Amino acid sequence: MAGFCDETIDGRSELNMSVTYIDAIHQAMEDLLRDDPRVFLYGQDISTFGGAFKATKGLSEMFPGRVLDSPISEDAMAGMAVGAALEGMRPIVEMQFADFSSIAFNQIVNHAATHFYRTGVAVPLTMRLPSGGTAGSGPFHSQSMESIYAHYPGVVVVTPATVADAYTMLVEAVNIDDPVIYCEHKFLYRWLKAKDFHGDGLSIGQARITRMGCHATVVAYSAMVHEAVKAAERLQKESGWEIEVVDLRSVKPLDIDTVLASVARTGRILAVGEAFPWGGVTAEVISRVVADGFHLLDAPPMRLNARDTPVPYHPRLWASHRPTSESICDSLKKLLSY
Amino acid sequence: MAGFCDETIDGRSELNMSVTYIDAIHQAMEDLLRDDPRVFLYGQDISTFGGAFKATKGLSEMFPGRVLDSPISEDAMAGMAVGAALEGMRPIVEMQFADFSSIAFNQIVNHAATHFYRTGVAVPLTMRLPSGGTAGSGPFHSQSMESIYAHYPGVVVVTPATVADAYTMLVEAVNIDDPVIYCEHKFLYRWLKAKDFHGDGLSIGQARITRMGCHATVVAYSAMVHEAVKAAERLQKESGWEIEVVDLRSVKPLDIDTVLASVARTGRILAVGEAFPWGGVTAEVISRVVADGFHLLDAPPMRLNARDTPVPYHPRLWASHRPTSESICDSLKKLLSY
Amino acid sequence: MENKLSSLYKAGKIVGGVYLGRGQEAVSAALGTALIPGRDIFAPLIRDQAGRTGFGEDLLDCARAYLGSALGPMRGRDGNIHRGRPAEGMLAMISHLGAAVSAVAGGLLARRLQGKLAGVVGATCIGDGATSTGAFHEGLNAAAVEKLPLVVIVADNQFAYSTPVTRQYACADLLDRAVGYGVKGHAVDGTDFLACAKVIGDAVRDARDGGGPQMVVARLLRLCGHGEHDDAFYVPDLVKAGHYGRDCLAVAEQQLVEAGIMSLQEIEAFRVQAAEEVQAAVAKAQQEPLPDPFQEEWQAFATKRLMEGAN
Amino acid sequence: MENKLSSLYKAGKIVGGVYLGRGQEAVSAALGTALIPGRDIFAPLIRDQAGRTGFGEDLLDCARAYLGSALGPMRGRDGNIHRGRPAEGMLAMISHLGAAVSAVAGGLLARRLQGKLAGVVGATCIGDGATSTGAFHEGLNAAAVEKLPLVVIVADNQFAYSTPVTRQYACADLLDRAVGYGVKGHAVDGTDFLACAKVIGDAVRDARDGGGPQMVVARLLRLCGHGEHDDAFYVPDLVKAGHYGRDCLAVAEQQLVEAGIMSLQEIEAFRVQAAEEVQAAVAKAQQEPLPDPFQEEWQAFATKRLMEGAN
Ligand SMILES: Cc1ncc(C[n+]2csc(CCOP(=O)(O)OP(=O)(O)O)c2C)c(N)n1
Ligand SMILES: Cc1ncc(C[n+]2csc(CCOP(=O)(O)OP(=O)(O)O)c2C)c(N)n1
Ligand SMILES: [Mg+2]
Ligand SMILES: [Mg+2]
Repeated sequence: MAGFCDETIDGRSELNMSVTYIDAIHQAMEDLLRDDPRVFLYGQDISTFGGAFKATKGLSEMFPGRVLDSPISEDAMAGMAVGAALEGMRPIVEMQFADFSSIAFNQIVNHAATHFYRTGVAVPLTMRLPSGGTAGSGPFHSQSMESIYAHYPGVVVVTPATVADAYTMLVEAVNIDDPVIYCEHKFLYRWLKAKDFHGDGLSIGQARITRMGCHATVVAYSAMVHEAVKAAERLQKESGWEIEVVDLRSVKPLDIDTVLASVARTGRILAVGEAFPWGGVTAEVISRVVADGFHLLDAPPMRLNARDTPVPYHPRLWASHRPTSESICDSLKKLLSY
Repeated sequence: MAGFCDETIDGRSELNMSVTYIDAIHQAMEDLLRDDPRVFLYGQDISTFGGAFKATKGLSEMFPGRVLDSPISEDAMAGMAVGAALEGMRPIVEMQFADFSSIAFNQIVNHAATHFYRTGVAVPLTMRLPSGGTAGSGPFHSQSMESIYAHYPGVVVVTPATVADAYTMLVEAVNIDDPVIYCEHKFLYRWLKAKDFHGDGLSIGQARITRMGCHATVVAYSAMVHEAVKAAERLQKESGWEIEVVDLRSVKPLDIDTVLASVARTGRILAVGEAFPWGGVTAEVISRVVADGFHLLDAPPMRLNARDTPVPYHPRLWASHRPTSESICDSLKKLLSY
Repeated sequence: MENKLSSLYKAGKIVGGVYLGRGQEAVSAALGTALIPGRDIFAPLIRDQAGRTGFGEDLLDCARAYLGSALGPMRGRDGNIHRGRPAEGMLAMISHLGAAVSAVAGGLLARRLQGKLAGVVGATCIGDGATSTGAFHEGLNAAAVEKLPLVVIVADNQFAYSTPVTRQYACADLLDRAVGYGVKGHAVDGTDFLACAKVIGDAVRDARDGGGPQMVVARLLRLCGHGEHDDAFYVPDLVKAGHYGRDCLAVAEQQLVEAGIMSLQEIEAFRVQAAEEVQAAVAKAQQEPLPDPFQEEWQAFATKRLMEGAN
Repeated sequence: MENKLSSLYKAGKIVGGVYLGRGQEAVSAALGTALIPGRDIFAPLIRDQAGRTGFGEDLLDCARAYLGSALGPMRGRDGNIHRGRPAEGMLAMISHLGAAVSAVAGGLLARRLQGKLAGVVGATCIGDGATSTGAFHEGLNAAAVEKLPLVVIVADNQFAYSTPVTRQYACADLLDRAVGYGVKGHAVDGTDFLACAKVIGDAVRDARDGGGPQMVVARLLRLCGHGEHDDAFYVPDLVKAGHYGRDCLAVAEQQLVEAGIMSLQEIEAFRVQAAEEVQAAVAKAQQEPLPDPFQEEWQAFATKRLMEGAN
């Protein structure tokens, strides 16, 4: 797994960086619909309108009858997907925002997630959750719910951070027999660009070393990978520290082996997540690392999460609520100075 | 905080052990209804029938009009409580089983939990969640959801493990201005007995040293405290190990200071929880301990949770799904032999 | 018709149930036998032993689930009323009431997308109490928007656990809800077996013929506690003594005899046969191995390579 | 009545909104002014600027929320349409549609328990789309069971975001749902201001007088996009040109003049006054400090001693 981060965010885009993260999501659905008759899309405003973020734009015309507008009924949307999956389909459900999946919570964690274990019959559905914060979105359009779903047995939770992953992991998600919660980050939709959708062949369940380094490991996922890379670049420029960045890619299953291998090289770990601080991905990562790699550590492992309040509406508050490259830098300096 | 565990489970009950854990819950509600006109109860089958577990038996006759049967509408039950709390009441909502609170999830985490931060106006409601596994209850009547709610800012999550805590923490919960998720363990309802409801004066947010020891710390909560104590007693008898048992009492806020002080004495920690293994209380405890008490540790911190499947129905499977005194013993032996 | 009888009687005789369908056998059997196994989708609820049998469920599935056999579809992982064979069109309910409505609708949507909807029906049963769930509302509404051949049988048995319908809904009749969803409503006396067979049969046929979702409200009384632990002390004697307090099995027996469909002897023979089949299933299940935690896979993912540590 | 007008016009003039109530001002204003500030409970939705003003909301609250002032009730923590003053009876909506229905019902239940329900009304607005939520169903049903004085105004504006009502519900008319909840239903042309004032006024009075929950279905058309980012290309020209495409503000103006209630000059004076008040509020809010992350408490608990590290 070599370094892999030839993508770039806003402002630094080059001429040949022509496809965006949301393009990748769109293309994956188009390819899936074209190649697999079992696939259909269900969600609010996804047909004529093309979805709140235009991820499905044009698909209802290309695939008539297979891109369906749903009522404002998240519970039923998920329940319909369960039933359709049981009858051999591969539904992709778009939640208008991840935050609204709270209404579908029961169907996801109690119906879809338990089904294979209980009955031996799999429920291959994919839920797309437009996740994470953007300026001005406030408490109900900014949430990161990966930790909630990952807590439950039976659901796969993926958190693509690159354009290529957005594409390949959605295709893979739909082809997996288990229910997959696909957390797509709204901040990355149009700002993250790449040359194309080609990935590096990793599959769900495998983390990636996004950036190699030897002094400390940052474990991140989704938008935070880019904040971590920025922080790493700054520390390198400013003080010559070499920070390794691990992109978890999927938070369940969690590829702790790759994380441990990195910590074996660096001796230091900072886990970064955009979700609320209690529990969640960073806690799971740290507690697995110390269970299996205690002896590898030269310093107390650190975490950096969002603050323990709802996501504030005002951009000035929001910018201080979630981790950023600056706060990651600060944490890393503390970690390195131990 | 001296040792405190003069309670006993099933089979070992003495003559003067006359009040049970569910009696404590019942008495707390009776006292609250009597002393505070703001209190009322809302839930399915809680009036004439006295609730699925009889926790409210007789209360509707004692307090006419203040113990109300609700429709099978968990979302509305929680939403009604939000509205009533805003108008100055102190509602106590009984979920028939914690598992059904998944339907109320949105109202709890997005409506009740965010309200004070957003508006400055508090939402003092209490949700009683009959939690945890009992033999034969299966995947939908056995869940432990404390980790789900604790992930969200703005909710207090308490997990009483003793008869006295069941009483005092419910009274305290209702008097707290924040929404409280009160996780009462069904296994303890009738098997856990005590002389009376008198507690030791701890309040929500303070953990308890249930049993003192010097060789290792077990951090647990709810029913698992008793499994931990049993394991500790066995290890003492069998091999002379002195195990300290910390009862978290509330998982949010989490009294990490008491845990750290214990780890400072013992150098070893095992965190035990009955919930699913990904994330959750044990991960939060361990990652906070290693962040602030790394230097205190003589061995890698360990966790023991339920297995990563739905809670199985058959008693034989169930007994192997959740941690027990036996599996805690096994883990402790490993921890001690490091 | 014999099919119906058989399921009806088997249902009346089933042993060991924790949640019984007493008083609801006529409704449930009428539905189960109006459906076509192998073609239709059926999501039974807790009081649908009769419907399950009518839909062709092997009594062994029931016996195994209740007795916790490691064989059978649930393998001890889930129990009793949660059993099902989803691959064969019989869903395995979760406890959360109302959740099955959208699942059945989704199954029908799948059939439509596959071009296999013609002549297919999806059905589920729900109690008066469960009509108060958001899941019921969202599911039925979504099915109505898609005009799917969904039949929802509302068994209004006057109580949800202990809660009387006066604390459950404020409309005069749950049938009044049908118009609000734009679905066809049917009322039936749930204690009248022949009426159930006719009305539910009609509803299923309407759905099968492209009439969109159907809602049948059957009026009856639960003739037992909510579960076996419940003596139903809260059901007033007057209610028990009323019209809906009659046993639909006895009514059915009389109806069949009077109509000349079956003789008392034939019915008795059925009863004996059913009892024997139940005995045989129970006896078999009892001898089967219990689930063994050490043999158990403890794996919630269907995709083996996703098991932790597998990469 | 002047009150109504004033709120109506202010609503038409408000600036900077992301989610506008264009086309719905008549309905919203009629509701807001039928309610009694300081006594009733009101949970406005995204298109209820007019109702808010009618209910007595200070324009400054609106300006502050939209401009992100650190002052005002939301202090930059939540914004625009989510603002409210729950301690004064105006709830602060969460985004999740339908959630307010049970909250208002709960507030009314509280009043009843406090013996203060007499003459009180709780009201909330909801769109055609949000009637598909389980929260709406559970909340309205629970309110009906408790016979609470809840008024639910359904603004059926033919679209939910881009989704036409044909993909939202299958009943002929959302009013058909009232009977299924056992609540009284009222229909009104939402573009007809005087009709709205009357019908909504009646519904509020019925609730206030002990008539239990009321459901008003107002038919209209959203005269803008869902949000300001949406050009509503999906609304067919024929619909825009139809009866409900007319601007209820213009209709109201004409109605008031024709009825001799106000002259054109008086209306114009109101308009100017309202515009000035809006300007003043905006100007004030613009000069106020923005929220400062370093001053921010970052504390979601109301109970100070529960703050982590506080014990
Ligand atoms: C969402 C949800 N809440 C609560 C329960 C607990 N519960 C199980 S059965 C039942 C009563 C159901 O009443 P009804 O729907 O009328 O069916 P009946 O038992 O009368 O056949 C309740 C409250 C549940 N299963 N699901
Ligand atoms: C539970 C939930 N799902 C999705 C959304 C996203 N959303 C916001 S407004 C809207 C459309 C609402 O339509 P309608 O209820 O008809 O009100 P209108 O906008 O037409 O006034 C949607 C889908 C939401 N806010 N809540
Ligand atoms: Mg019932
Ligand atoms: Mg609308």
